[in-house]
Amino acid sequence: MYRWGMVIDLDRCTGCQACVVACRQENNVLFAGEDEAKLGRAKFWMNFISEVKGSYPDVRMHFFPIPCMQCDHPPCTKVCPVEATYKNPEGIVAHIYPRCIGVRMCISNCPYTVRYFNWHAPSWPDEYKRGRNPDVYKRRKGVTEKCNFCIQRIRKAKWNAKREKRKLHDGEVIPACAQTCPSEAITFGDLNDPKSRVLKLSKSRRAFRLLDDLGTEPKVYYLKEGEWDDG
Amino acid sequence: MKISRRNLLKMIGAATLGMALPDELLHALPKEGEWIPYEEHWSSGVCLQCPSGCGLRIRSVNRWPVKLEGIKDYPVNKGRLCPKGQAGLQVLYDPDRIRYPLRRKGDRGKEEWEKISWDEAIDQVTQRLNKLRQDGKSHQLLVLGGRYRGHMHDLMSRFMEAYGSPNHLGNPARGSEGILKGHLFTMGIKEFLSIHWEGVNYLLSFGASLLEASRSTMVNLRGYGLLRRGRPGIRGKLVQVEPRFSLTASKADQWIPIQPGTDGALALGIAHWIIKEKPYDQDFISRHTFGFDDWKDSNGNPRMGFKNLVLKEYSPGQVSFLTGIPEEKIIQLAKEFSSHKPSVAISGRGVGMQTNGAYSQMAIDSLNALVGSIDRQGGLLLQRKAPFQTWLPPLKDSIAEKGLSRPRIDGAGKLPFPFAQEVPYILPERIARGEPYPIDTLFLYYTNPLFSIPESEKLKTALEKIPFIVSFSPFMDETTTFADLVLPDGTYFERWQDDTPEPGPGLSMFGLRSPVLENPLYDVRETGNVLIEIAKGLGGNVAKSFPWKDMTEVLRESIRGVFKSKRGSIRTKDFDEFWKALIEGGGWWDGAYPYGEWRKKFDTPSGRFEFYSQIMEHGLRQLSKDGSKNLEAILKELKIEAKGDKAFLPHFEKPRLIGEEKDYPFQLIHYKWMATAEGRGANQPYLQETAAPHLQERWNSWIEIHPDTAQTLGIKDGDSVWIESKVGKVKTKARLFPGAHPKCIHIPYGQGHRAYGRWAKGRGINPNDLLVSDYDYLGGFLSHFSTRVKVYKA
Amino acid sequence: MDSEAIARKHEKILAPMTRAGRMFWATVIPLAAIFLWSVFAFGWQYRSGLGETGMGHPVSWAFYLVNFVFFIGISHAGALVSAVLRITRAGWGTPFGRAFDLGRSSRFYWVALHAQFKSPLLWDFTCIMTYFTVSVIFLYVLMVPDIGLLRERFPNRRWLYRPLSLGWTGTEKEWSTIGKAIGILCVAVIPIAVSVHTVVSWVFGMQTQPMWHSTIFAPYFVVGAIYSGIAAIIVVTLALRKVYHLEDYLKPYHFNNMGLLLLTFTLLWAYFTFAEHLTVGYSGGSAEQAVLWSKLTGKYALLFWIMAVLCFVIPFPILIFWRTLPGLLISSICIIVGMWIERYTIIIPSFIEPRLSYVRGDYMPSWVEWSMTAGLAAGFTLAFVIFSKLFPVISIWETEKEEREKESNPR
Amino acid sequence: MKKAILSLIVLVIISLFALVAYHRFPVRTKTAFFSVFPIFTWVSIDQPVLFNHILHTQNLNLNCNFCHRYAGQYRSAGLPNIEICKACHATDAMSKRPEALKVVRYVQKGKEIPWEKMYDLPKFVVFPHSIHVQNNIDCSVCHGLTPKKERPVKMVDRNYMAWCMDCHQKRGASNDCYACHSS
Repeated sequence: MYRWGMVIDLDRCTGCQACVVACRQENNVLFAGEDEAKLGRAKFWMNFISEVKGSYPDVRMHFFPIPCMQCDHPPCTKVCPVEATYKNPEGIVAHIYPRCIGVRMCISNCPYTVRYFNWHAPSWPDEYKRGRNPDVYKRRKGVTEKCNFCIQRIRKAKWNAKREKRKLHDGEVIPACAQTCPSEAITFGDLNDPKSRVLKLSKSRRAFRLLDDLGTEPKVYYLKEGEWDDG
Repeated sequence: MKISRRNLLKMIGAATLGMALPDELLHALPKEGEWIPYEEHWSSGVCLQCPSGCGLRIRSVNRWPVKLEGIKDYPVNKGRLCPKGQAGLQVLYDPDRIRYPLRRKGDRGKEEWEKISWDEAIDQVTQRLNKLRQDGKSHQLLVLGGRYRGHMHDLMSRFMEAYGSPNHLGNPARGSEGILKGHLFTMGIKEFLSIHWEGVNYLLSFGASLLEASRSTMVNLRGYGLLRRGRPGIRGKLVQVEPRFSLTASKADQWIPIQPGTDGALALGIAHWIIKEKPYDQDFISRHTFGFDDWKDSNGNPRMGFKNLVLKEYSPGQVSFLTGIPEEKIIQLAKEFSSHKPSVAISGRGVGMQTNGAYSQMAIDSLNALVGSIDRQGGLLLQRKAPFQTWLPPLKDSIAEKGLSRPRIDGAGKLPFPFAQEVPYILPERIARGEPYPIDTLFLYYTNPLFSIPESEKLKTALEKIPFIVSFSPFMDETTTFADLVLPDGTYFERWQDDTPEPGPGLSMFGLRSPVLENPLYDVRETGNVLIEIAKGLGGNVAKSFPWKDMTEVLRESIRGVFKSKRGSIRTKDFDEFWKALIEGGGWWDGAYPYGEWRKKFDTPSGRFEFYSQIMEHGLRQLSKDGSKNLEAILKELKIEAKGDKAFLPHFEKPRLIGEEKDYPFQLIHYKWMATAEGRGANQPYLQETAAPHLQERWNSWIEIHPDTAQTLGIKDGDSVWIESKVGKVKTKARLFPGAHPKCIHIPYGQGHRAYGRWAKGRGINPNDLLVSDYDYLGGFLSHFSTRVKVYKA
Repeated sequence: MDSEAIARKHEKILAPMTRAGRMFWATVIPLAAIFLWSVFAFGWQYRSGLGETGMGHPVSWAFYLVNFVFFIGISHAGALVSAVLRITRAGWGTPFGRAFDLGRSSRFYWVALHAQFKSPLLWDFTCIMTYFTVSVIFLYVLMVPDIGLLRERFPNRRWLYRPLSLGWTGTEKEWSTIGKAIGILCVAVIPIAVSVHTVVSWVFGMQTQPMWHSTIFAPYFVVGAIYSGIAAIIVVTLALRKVYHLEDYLKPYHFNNMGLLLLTFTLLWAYFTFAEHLTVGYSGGSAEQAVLWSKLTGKYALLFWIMAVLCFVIPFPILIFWRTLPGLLISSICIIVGMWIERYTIIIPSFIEPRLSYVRGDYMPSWVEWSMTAGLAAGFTLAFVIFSKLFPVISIWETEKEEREKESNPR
Repeated sequence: MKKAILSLIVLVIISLFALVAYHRFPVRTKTAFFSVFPIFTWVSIDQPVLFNHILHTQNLNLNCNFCHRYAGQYRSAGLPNIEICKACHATDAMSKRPEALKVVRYVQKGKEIPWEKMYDLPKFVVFPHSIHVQNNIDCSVCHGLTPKKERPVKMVDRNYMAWCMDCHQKRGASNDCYACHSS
């Protein structure tokens, strides 16, 4: 059984947000438009958050891309009254749209705020409709949606592997964000595979997880920014 | 929806029913369209969202492209894409694309068009050009080009030569010419340089927006990853010298705030310490440079060298006074820079868009020469070109010869712009005044000067003076709205085009775009083909200069040279196979970069890196001979303060600012960030919705003010403010940003379109509306950072 | 005494049921208009999605939840406190109010179909449904003898009263059965009512949002509910007394007692609020601190301190020194408004300052939410007004019984 | 009176139960129904051309993949386009049956045959034909008698989640929601 995980190296991350756009293109996440975006209704399965601190000339800025953490103990799945969201056997926190009734408790109980709600029915301009990914279901209004590590890619890779009667090898399947990251900051892979790159990186000295003290056991690891020392 | 009584009733009904009925009954499921099997295929292309030219793998399902990815081995992007590249499909599917040729019906700029056929449109252009030629006014054809790629520039130049007009302005490096001029004066190189990221250990960046909008976005983004964690055990250092706390500064190991426009002085201060303490690369200096020590010219006169000038004038103390950087920091930088080799100094818009841009860049290039990091592992790479087959020269008849002998309309190459290849910024004035001659016909290819040139009102009146304007743009941008005839080009997914990344990864390479769709999405034609058709219609020698049927034939002829070289990534027996592999693979690239070819690449009179620029000296002396002005007078006309030998050596010239400090207390520093870097992405909603990293702003413009400054002005975060310069004023939102320079106002570039589709139009402000034209006359380019502004609450 | 005589005796209670004066229509028509407007607003929202509200990311719950908690508090506390007055019955609508908040409100019954017992929302659903059923039965059973009376009194409304009266004739056996039923229901309704509000608080308390994840949320919410409930009862009773001239039945000492009860809960509420904020302020983590300070001095300070003034600073001295009818009215209205704001300041600031401090958000209710809130309040009142036209607002047989007991053993 | 109330209560309970039953146990109610009335399991579809499956598969020995050419590799099995029909039915030489002549007419006009899609899964379901073919699931498991009939028929009792899940469980395939639900 696979156990998918992701490592994001903040020392490499350049804040370019290619992951954000790639994710939206891959998963048919419609842009919200200016007015809706102001209300915070823009959906970013892979979000980008930042914070500026300090004062001139000692300014510091921290930022990181934040996908769904795919927690091992997800707080969001417990609270769904209709079991529309659950942790699947491969560790991905799944959300099944047809079941969702839109109570949004999963959203309010996600400490990472990475679940998004369809406040309106997505209205694609006709021209863009041709460019949608046919592997991804078009969400309706009133359901929650979230990152799922590009399950359609994983699924397809598994079909291929099955055809050849083998297991997936490391790096064979990667989500759109990791695939596009220009500085190769995002690594994706199987945390159960002892030889995988993602497992090695997740055990790195620099590795940490967001809000680790909550006990959610995220499967998305971050690597701290390093320091340059003279010599 | 209108609220009529009927609807009201319906809604009340819906509300009551709503509790009881499942969604499906109220919103009948949309009927599924024609059911087609799920067919997926991958093709290759080259991105054109910025000049990087990344290789694209295009995933299509049922023939429609649905996702873009990078080509795995493509040297520029190695399988990766930046956000702009990822949003590329929104260029193809843009609902506001021009779908067929258009002819103006109403007044100019009113956007009233009628649809015409391609034959009719091309006929009209041909007839007009023919008449112009027969009247002996062929020089009155002006071509403004922007993002030419590959052979398109050569094709257009060829057309102009055969037709007989010297007025071809098509410089793709607009905005960073200062860097190019610096390279030209020191190394005789006309292209940008790139960094050998795999090897570099220490990167001193003078305002290069490496992670936002640099030249080659992808090479730099990828390179940053390599610098940081690409090599086990080595973590390179990045130092960012910049007045504003940019994204790059935030990711740098050290940010050094500097007084705007004084980068050259800092570079010389660092050079001072290196020269004084002698950790410089003596081998490189003695073998491959000129003008380091004092020297004697052919007449035996003693001349000043770089070493003496720097030691005399740029001690850290003096530099600290100029730049506002503490002395010990300058020494620390010098120490680190010279001891952590390979180290590289690079620059960006901040340097290249000042009135002292060329000299600053020379100083920065000199730093690289001091540590010998040019064309070496971990240093700067000089672009190698792909071995294309050259075409036979165009046939020129007497009309063409006569037309070409006329002076250029922009006066490039003459005083006051002796070293400029072209000066597009001066065009509005010249056209409006009809000087030296009026312009009859204007071609616009992938450029939008009404948006990208400051003081666009002037250009607007100038455009009124041109009787006939043809635009080849696929989008209804500002300048295209002023056209009389629109011959829409396809997007970069719909045409045949080669693409040499500039700057690329250094080694010789090129990419090839081929149409993704069988036919273009709409009734559009690629401009290359249209140009060939026009040439054929003109007949005579012009037609004979274009022996090709269409763009594919042009490309096949050029690329045959690459095939014949029998090297690089594709090696096949016959050309058709090569061609097929090229289309599938998306491009061709050479195996390895040949380091250390200084002699071959430095195109200077001495064949070396010149601290003392003989190119500049010879050029100016030539002018003084022609125009019977002495050198001193010429320097004065170029507004250069330095005298004698110093003028030809890297030195610091005070940046000129326009506007009195008491009226306009702030300097306007605009900047670019990834998503809206060039304003071209403004019609792509995915990019519009990308957050500005530091302020999480989307879809709009804003200005950045330092909180203390804002407090004295009584401006709060989110207030709407006026920004006023000598030439204009605009209103936008103010954001307090602790990383803003206290004496500057920062505006992101890229918004403020007055046309360009539904997502771009009427959104935010364009800093160009505020800029006052001033030039680096030596380099012949516009200075973007010399405008002073004032800010007040609206 | 036969029913006719009783009815004549309590003409004052029955009188409002027959007369529909100008005042009545002046009340009902605007209320109905507001209510219909909110129905329209809901239709609008249903059609184009929850996006018509001001909610977004990360504020995914807002006005509707505030209203839900607030109205459920009022109605349930009513049930706890008032056996005499039947104002609680208008609160039955609240469980449905929860459905407004669903993304796909037409599927609210899926909670029952695909139940997942781990979810606090399911408990919420279950408790409210149970409470709803029990309190309907309770109030209905209490009314059966009166309906029997009404059946005789208003022959032209027999179509309504006859089936509802279940053939009540008032025999000894019937009286003893109803007595037993009331006894059982009285005991049952209290824990259920407590549980309902406890579970509502658990919906918040079980989440990881800062300031919600608190152990005293359950009693805090119950106290808050009773607090606002009593205030609401006082306001309604005072209104009834005035409009329907029930001065004989609702005597000042009733109100004095209510005032004392309210005073107790003022202190209790203040104590809980203090405890809640003290523990967070003293020891809470950074996320909790952020929310706390946004309430105390930050963005929500104005609302928070208005709430403190309305819920404590104004009513407390009034209730101690000036427990007259106008005093009670003022303090009760203050408390009702204050408690609504309290719910607001509990729910919204936690969303604005989520645990991950990088996330930013803002919230401003839209016209739909305002309309729905107004509509809910109007509907609440309207239901009560209409109810008072169909059924006696004061239980006749209980009054009668009380009087008879008084007569049989005068003190 | 009492009777009226009782019957009301019974009615409410029955309708509630029916509602729950309809949503909760769709497959069981439906299979129960179809076990009593099996005739309704099969619905014949009026295709523009009444394709004779049995003739093509058994008499002519054509593989299913011949026409449904994506079944082995892709999600969709694919419906034949006229390019495929053209191989035999370019003229009426192969067959002069009325249905075959219809095909000839389509081919000659160069018009695609507007096939009706018979087995239509909701869009949120990912059903990869290739995987099922590779695992040797016979076409008839889902498509019933279609390949063995002279007329295109549809089996209506099969397109339910629980039916899929039963089959998955029996064969040891994954019953994770994400195995079939599209993201």
